[in-house]
Amino acid sequence: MDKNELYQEVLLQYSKRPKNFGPMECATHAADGHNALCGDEISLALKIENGSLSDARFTGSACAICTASASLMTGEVKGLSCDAVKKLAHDFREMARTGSGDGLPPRIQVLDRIHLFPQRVKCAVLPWETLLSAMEHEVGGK
Amino acid sequence: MDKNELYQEVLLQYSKRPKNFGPMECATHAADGHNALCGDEISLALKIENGSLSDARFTGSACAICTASASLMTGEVKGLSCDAVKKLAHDFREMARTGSGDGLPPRIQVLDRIHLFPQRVKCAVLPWETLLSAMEHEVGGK
Amino acid sequence: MDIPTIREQFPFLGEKVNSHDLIYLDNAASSQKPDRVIRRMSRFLESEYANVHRGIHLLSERATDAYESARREVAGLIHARDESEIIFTRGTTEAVNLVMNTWGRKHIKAGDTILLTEMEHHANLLPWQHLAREVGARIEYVPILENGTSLDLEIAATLLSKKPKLFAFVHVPNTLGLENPAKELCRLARDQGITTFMDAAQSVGHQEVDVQEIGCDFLACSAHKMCGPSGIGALWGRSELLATMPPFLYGGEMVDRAFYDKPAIYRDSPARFEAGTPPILEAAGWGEAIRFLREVGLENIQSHSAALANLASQRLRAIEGLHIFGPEKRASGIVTFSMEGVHAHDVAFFANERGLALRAGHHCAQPLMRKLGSPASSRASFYLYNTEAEVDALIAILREAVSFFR
Amino acid sequence: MDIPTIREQFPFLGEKVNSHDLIYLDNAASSQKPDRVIRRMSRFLESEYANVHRGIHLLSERATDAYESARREVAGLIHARDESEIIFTRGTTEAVNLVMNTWGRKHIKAGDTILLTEMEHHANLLPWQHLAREVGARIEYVPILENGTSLDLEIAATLLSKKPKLFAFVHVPNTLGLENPAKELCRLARDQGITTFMDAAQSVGHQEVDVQEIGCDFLACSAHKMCGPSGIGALWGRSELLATMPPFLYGGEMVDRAFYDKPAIYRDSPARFEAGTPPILEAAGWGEAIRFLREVGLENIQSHSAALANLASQRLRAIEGLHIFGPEKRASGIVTFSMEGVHAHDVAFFANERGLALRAGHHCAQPLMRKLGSPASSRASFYLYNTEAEVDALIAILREAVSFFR
Ligand SMILES: Cc1ncc(COP(=O)(O)O)c(C=O)c1O
Ligand SMILES: Cc1ncc(COP(=O)(O)O)c(C=O)c1O
Repeated sequence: MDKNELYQEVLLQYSKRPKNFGPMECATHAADGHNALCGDEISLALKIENGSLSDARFTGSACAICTASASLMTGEVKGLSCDAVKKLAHDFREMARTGSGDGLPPRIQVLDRIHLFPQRVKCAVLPWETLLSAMEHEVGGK
Repeated sequence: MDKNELYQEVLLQYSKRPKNFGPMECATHAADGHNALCGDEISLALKIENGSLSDARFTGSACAICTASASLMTGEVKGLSCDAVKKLAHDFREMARTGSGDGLPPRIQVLDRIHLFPQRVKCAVLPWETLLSAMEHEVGGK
Repeated sequence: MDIPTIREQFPFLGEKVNSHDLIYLDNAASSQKPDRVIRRMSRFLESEYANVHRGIHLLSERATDAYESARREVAGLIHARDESEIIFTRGTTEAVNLVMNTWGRKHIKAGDTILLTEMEHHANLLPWQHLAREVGARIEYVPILENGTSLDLEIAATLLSKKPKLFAFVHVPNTLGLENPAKELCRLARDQGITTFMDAAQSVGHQEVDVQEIGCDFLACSAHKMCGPSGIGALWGRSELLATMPPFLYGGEMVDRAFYDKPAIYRDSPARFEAGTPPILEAAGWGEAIRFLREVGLENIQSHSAALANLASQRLRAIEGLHIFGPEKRASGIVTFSMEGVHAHDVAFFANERGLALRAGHHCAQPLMRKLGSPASSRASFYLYNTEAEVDALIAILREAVSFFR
Repeated sequence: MDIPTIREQFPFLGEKVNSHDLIYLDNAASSQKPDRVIRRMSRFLESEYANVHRGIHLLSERATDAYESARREVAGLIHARDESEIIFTRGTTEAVNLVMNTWGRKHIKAGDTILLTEMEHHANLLPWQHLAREVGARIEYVPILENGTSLDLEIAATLLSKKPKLFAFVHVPNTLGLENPAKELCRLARDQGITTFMDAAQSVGHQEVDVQEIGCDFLACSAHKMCGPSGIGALWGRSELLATMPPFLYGGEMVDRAFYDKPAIYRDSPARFEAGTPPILEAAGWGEAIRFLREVGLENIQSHSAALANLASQRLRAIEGLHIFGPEKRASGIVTFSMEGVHAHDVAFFANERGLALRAGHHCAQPLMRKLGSPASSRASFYLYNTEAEVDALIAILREAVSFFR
């Protein structure tokens, strides 16, 4: 496959049939993310128990890259400690900027070409930024 | 003499040795005129009696064109009725724009080339505009 | 209108993307420039450039001539009564902000109403919202009919009869492919003594616009949307209104007399509203662009652009799940659409890989696009150098995108 | 610095006036442009132009690259910590007005003092006077020493110790041929917690200017004074200050979320302060101008310009009745003078007939020139392409003028 092809087969699969897509009941944490320039909008809902993410789901209307990234992300972070999630988010952003994804789970590395498309980096990173923001925002009433 | 020469001998004489230059005592009317773009500043003082200009003098710091024009003007308007002065001012502005000075006193026609130098038209016209303004401004106390 | 000859004059058409010809359908964001505008600007910089107005030397005279003759071109283009009614700004956005800060702050008070429409670009929305919040005024919106096919003119009449202080509306929106009935709206407003501001960013240079016939009080437009350079645009206002307005920006050229310890005395329009060194080079370029457009003919340009937009929308409607905003029939060169199951951002990226420049997003009209149910949509906008073959390519690429992404 | 090679790069030097070579000594009003800047702009319009930021297509990417790389060039030129501290404006004048309307309106209240100097250009005088009048603040001025040889630094220290809210001063005035001790002034201000605004219209691009070393809080400059195009300039501000400032103009690009019925949410600097389509072409040109100036070397440019100004003033002093404003020794390329019995307007006209471009008038510094006793004066200002032979011509023409007019 062409290294310069952005939309790889596996990535398209994730965007066409996103995992963990849909509302969550009894979320403990949540946040909205959006990319005003192109119109990506996603809402992230988390269940955090004893310092770990026990569940993560998203809704919204976003491009293929953002949707695939959110789908991969929500799959990957379930069960991790909050600290491990932060580390992962940091590493992901690094990969999105530089292309080097060492230490990231292999599945996520399908996005390792995104740095070749600077105007799409934001799309891939948006779910992760929204995740970090959600971890800081407890759902009201809890 | 070159038709395109702005500074004619006679004009220079009027600017080097302006007539009616200096303050006036017991002026009945006065106004200041200025040309912010190049820095011409003149003050005009008039004596108006029974609807006629019995005297006109000017002071200030202005370029050769403006000074010569003020000098010629103050010489010409003395003794004229206010209406005749207004007509003269109108004709002068016409000449400054178009070059056609028919009906103007011959002495004033030394400025008939000013329309060839659009950026100097303002200099020549400033005394006349100040004159019209002065005729509307009675000196306080009178 | 001879399109091949026109196309020869636009150097950007020589560009390739991945060996595809470049198809530029992002004209509503900004238009490309013909060679003669580019050359006019080079020539100007080579032999006519200096600061304007203040200089008594050859280059300053040449620069001032070019600058002031551009003002006359703009005045002629929109049929202003006098060139002193044309104020050069950076563009439409600055023009709206100028009126908001001068006329607006002077006349709009707590409890007053500013009437806008639901289809405004952010440029003609946010300044008024800001002013309203600051002084305690209210904003009302003339609503759109379903799917943005038109303004609701009945409600417009009702809202105008409530005598808002200002009615600011877009002439041709950058989204819906329609033209608002400006003349009718201004007549309704004038009957009530309401001041009107018309955002003409998408209409001036794209069709005949005659402020006398329309009867508005202010108009704003941008050179870059009509084959001119970035960095310049104009505000037109009726001289009676301009004469009562305080300055906007303060600095050189707008002042007659300045003192350390007394209030300055300002000049009249247009100088009063053009503080500092203005966009000089840009005026030279814009003047040339206007001459070009008038030679081509504004009616020709309008009918060409609208014809392409109509052709495109007819053929787009045949794509399943593709939805076009606005009326059935296009009045401008603009076609905004969404595609079920394919995000606008992906469409634009996919299209670009094939040489086609589309716009994706909210088109600086977030509230409108949200109301239309589509926070992100795609937009194709046509101008004088576009062709039917480019419409074919648009359709082919979008069909390909649908099968790729769905 | 190889002047002949530099001169070859400036096409305007090919112009003639009445068959005389053109001698351009009006650089303080605006500078001429080298060929590479002119060509950069043509090339940009031919193959890189589109609207910035919002587009996901090739031309929009190229345009955005050029635009943002110009921001980096400006940041580098003045040693800004981060490019997000650079806000593109139309020029110095708009930059001052921006700060007046945002930081100024927020922080300056009734009874506060704004400290200026007596040598400000109208651009750094009138906005503050307007604000002061509007909110009921006071303006104080650091006085000049006799004949404008320098600021009175003792009084400056006293006035600063009275803790004005803002000290706005010109770095290099456009009249007096001096450079203010910016670093010292900013240190005095900072010791008192006073915010500083520096008008650097005449210094950036003419000498090294390092905002970190100087220690000011805001700086404004214009591209057209440094071989760049008209229509663009910059405001630099410390990010801590920019972060607290409300927007200036409202419209597209500066907003994150807009609604019909809720307050909009604005973006951060620089987007927050760049509403609407910015000067895109102009940024491309300015970026190239900065690269050019840095290749030539800013220190070379400064010492060349000041050397010519010093040579000119020495020789001018030999003309009877000619009076030069400012200090004995020139720190910049500027020489402003008056001639007894010869009005500046005539001098400029007479000089132009012989190919020499001088400036006459108040140089947008009316109060200063009035204080110096000369409402109209002449100014010769030198830049990198001027030569000693041109100084000779200046002297010869002025001598001729004296015998002609006196
Ligand atoms: C309808 C409309 N109004 C206003 C604007 C703003 O114009 P500018 O960005 O040139 O200030 C635009 C263009 O973006 C527009 O399409
Ligand atoms: C010292 C100084 N400040 C401000 C300005 C204003 O700059 P601009 O006209 O580019 O806004 C100028 C130039 O005219 C200047 O010389």
